[in-house]
Amino acid sequence: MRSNFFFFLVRRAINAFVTLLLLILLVFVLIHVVLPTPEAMAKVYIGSTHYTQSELQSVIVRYGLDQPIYVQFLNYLANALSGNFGMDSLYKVPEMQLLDKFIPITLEFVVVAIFLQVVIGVLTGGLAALYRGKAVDWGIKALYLVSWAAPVFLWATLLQFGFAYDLKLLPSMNVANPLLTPPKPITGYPLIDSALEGDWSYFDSLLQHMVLPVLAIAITGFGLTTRMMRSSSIEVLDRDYVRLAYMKGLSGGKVFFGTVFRNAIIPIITLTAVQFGFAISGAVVIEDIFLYKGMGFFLYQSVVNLDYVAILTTTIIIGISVIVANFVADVLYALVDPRVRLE
Amino acid sequence: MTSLLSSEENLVKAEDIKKYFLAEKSGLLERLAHKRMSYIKAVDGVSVEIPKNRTTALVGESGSGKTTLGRILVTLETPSSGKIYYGGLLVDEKNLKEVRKRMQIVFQNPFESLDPRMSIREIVEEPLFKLSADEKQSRAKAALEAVGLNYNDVYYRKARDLSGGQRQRVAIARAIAPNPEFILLDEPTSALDASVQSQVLNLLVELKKKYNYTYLFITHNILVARYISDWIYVMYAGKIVEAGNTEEVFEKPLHPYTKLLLRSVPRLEPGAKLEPMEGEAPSLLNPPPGCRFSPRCPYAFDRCTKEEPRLVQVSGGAHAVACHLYDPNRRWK
Amino acid sequence: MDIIKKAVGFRGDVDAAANTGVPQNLTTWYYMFHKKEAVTGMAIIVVFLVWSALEGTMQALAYYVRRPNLGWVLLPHDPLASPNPALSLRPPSLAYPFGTNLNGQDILSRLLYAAPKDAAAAMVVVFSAVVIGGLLGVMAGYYGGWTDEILMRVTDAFLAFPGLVLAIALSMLIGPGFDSVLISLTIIWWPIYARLFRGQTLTLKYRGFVEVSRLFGVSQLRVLFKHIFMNAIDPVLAYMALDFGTVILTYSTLAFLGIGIQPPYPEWGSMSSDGLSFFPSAWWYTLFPSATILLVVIGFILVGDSLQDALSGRVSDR
Amino acid sequence: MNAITIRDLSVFYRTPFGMVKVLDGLDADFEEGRTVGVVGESGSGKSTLGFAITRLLPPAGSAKGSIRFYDTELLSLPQKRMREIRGTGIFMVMQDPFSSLNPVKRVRDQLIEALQVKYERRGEDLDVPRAEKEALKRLSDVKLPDPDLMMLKYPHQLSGGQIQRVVIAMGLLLEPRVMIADEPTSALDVSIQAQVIALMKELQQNYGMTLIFVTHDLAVASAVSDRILILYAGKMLEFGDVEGVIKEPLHPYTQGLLKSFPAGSYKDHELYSLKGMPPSFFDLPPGCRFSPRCPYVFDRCTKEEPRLVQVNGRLVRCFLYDKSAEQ
Repeated sequence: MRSNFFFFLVRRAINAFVTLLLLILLVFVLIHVVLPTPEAMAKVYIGSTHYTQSELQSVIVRYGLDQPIYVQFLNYLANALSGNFGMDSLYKVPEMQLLDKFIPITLEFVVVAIFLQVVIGVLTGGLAALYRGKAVDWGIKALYLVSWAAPVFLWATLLQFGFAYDLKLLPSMNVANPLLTPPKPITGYPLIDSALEGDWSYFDSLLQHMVLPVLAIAITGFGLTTRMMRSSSIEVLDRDYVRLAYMKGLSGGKVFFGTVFRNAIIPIITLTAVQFGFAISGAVVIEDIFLYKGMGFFLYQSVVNLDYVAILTTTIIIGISVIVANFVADVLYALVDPRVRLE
Repeated sequence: MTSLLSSEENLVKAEDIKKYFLAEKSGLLERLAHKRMSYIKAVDGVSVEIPKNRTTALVGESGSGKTTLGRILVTLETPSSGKIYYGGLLVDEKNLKEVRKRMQIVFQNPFESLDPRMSIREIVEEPLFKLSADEKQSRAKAALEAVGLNYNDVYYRKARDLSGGQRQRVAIARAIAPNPEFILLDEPTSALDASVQSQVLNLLVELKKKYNYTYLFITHNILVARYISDWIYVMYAGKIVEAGNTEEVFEKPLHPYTKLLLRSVPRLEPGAKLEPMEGEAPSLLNPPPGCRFSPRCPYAFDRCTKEEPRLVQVSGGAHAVACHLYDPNRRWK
Repeated sequence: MDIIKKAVGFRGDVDAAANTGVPQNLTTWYYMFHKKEAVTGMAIIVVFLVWSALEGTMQALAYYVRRPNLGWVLLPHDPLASPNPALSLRPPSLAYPFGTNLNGQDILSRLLYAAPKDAAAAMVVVFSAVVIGGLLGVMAGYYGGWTDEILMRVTDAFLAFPGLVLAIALSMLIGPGFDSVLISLTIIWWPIYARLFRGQTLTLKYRGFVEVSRLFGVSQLRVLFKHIFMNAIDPVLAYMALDFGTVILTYSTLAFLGIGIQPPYPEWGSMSSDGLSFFPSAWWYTLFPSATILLVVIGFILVGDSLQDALSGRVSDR
Repeated sequence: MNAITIRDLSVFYRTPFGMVKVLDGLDADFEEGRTVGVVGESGSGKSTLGFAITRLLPPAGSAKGSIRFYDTELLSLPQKRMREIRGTGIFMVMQDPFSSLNPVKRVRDQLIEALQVKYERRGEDLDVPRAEKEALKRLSDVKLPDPDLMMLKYPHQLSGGQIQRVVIAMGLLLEPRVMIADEPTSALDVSIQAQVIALMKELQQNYGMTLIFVTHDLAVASAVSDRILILYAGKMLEFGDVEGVIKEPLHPYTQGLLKSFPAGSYKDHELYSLKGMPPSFFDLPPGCRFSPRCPYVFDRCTKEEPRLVQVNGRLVRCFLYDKSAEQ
């Protein structure tokens, strides 16, 4: 029944969209709780302490801050949906223009990190489940405990000192060597752009700079994946269909990869979407430590500079990316599990 | 409507009960897309009478709708259409509370039906919440002793720390504590071991003798039904196919389904050959036209696939069957 | 006695074995006290919590009787001592087991002084999240329909914000300080509990004992609380134990970013952050605070993991 | 000739409360080409027996003693050799149909997986179209309607009875010499149960398989088996031909089980019921494990553990038949 899969997709898409609307509403409410009067809002938009009363009034009129609250919300919503989040009070450029530059940088390294983390997590988790109770299991448990329980900044710091300052193997900060000229933006994603333009020295520099932040995120994140994979594998190993697979006379390896793996991986998909959110949170700290100038770095700078508009815009953008990640996970889930797809 | 089965006084009567469940999610989206809704016809036009102070068995395989019907009869579920009379009174919104006070229920799985965090005493006292503390305790005590449990041994324990048989006794004690007239027993022994099952069956018989309860005993085990009941209804795919005095139905089963079912039950006779009926129960989403048993029925003729048989009385009122084979006019139709 | 059944792995066979007459509460505890990891975890947590209670009481006392030094009578040194360049950046020694910081303050004393705040943050955030999330989740699950739909979309919207980012935004908006961190952490923390409780409620509401209570005419409030909330809490318990650790991690990370308790008051995260710039040479400066966070969080994870095994019965491995 | 010979088999489970012995000193012969019904209530160790023979006990379980498959000792066999016996030597049908098949793979792929094993062992290459034909044939052998449609389905689209047939078809593809069925019908409806039982009986006769049929239902066992083995709290209480066990049971437990089988109406007689319930493995009664529930219990029963004795060609573990002097 293909049509049901179609309905499933549409329903999930609508859910995602409603969630997005609520998210924008939430941010709007937050702003208005903190800045209840038009004047307070206007001051934030001006962004400096030096202003005249007439300037204040003109900002209020320009941004429609004196209008009824629902009109303001509809305006905000319409603007947000069309990607217009207003001017940045600090840089005096449209917010999106700034973020356009920062988002790809963060997404690039977070996606690589998530990929790495899932690979490590699934392998170690599966291994631990296969050898449950044995030394391998204990070793993996110790490993993921330390990785999971450590604050993000601890690993980042240790990596930075170890590989960059001490061993001098890898660059300690920045997205790429600042002496090189970046490629012309085609997709906006530096890694892809430099590859497209054949600028391999820049590509290489990007990769080198990416290693440590990616490792820092993957190390702090893989523990959760390992734990989930281990417990879901153990659960699957206890199922009758695994016993039946052994019963057929299949070898341990075939049973694991043919039967256990496919089933145990299902919950990992949902988890990974959640992990994506964690990784972006982590990116705020990581980018600060490695001066990796992406969205997280931008957010942190905005916090330091009390740039409300930038903080809220970044928050919305991150929220959107998490919603998209969840949607993708839903679809993947349905593709992997015929019970969802054919229900 | 005249009585289907007997001249006995009926405690509960249900007329033309239907219960349709939506087969899939039907949100705004599906409605907008004009998707045709499909319904699971769990119970499809069923009338039953439950004689007072008797045990009526409702027998059927999974998917026959027996549990849904039972739940409708104790008002746990609202029927899509149909009427229920309790003691001659039409059950509606207004008298629902009153009616509910007079009925109780014992579920199949004693592991599910008792709150695992509550003590036995709390569990048995729960339906008595309107009474004073002393009254509650003495009633709970009496109920637990009546089901063969020692109050002082069990009242403080948690349900999850008892064995299956003991839990089922507690569930029965909870059911009898508020002095109901009517008790729905939904497969009360199917989760129990053979040696414990007979204990519980005996207990139920004994309690009925003592307190004159009216039981509706739902089961898939036709031998258990035969043992415990006075009257029996046999359900198949949301319909009642045969009903009557238990002895008569077992001595002279009429409906082909009942006959075949009796022949599929393994008995304690070595070497006895089972004669299974063919096929599986039909989908309740789109049941076969005509008689629902017709695709599996060895005696099916063309009328069976065209016209739905009605439940009609045979042999003077104590036995009814829904099968065209027993329609005297079948040749002419 | 689900533990035994699951410990063994087969459904039917150990049913009778399971019927030992030992109450299940006891089995859970028995398990928790006979598993090395669980005991280790509990030891860490007990030390952390007892110390926090003790030191927290002293600090509260100090505040009310206006004698600040009462706050550190239990500590080897004054954690808030005024800067003393002579003592600056001393490596660990007998007098200063964890060394000193740039201001010459004893790192051990500062760690111990900050502990109650971490414990309080974990408790307040997790418990408020359980209450709020429990209430909304149980309602969404029990009533279903539009109530459910709306509440779940709202939770989705909250869950879409990565916790740390929303906490940053919120504590910026509410203003700096411990309270604002607690409020913002609670705001981001409840939705996950709403999800958990809703899921539990969905399975519980069709359980026999809930249906029977409805038939009895037991009040809805009682059904919701006694039968549903109380039964839903068991599986949530293990998650809570893990979550205490996660809250401490997030709280420290916020402090690392300079959000939350402000100087001169010590906080584990900000202490690590301060020490970073002196890392290779004055390694103790950042490592001891980080290691403390690590240890406490590991304690909570160990307990949460074992509790999950014990409560869900998934102990088939050892 | 015995297909399976069990000698002094004990199975232990590690639990948080220490070891439990779920099977205790079991001796039994399973003759080639015959069906033995293993009957016991929950907690009797009956399912454990099948998993012990196939060496698929959960990690917490361990077995001691001897299980021979024809001439091969299974318990000491290296994993790799054991694997070669599973499938084509011994096959097992599981209790719960709804978790018996891999939910993410089509029936076709799961059947072909089994065939792959068979061909590999014969040293032949798998020819997919041929294998598919073979699988189709077996699916129709187990009387599944529309086998070619069935091949393309996922397990969740099948009913319990259909899945059990698919699993049995899988067994037939592998042509095992011994088939163990662990309560294959307890999750099925009576009419479907009868179909599956008839099918298993027919196939067992056609293929000359040795069948070990584990069940909690004495009536089901009597319908399929040639011999019946009664287990109680990990001990074998009675073992003999089905006629004898059902018509004149020797052990008081067997007698009690038979008498408590519902028959007739409550108006005519009260059902016999054994008092009490099966013991816990943690708290086994001294002497005979059935003694606390036994209507004929006497002194010796609570002091000494009865031995198996042979009475009328049957084995029974009860002092009523053991005339040997008290120790």
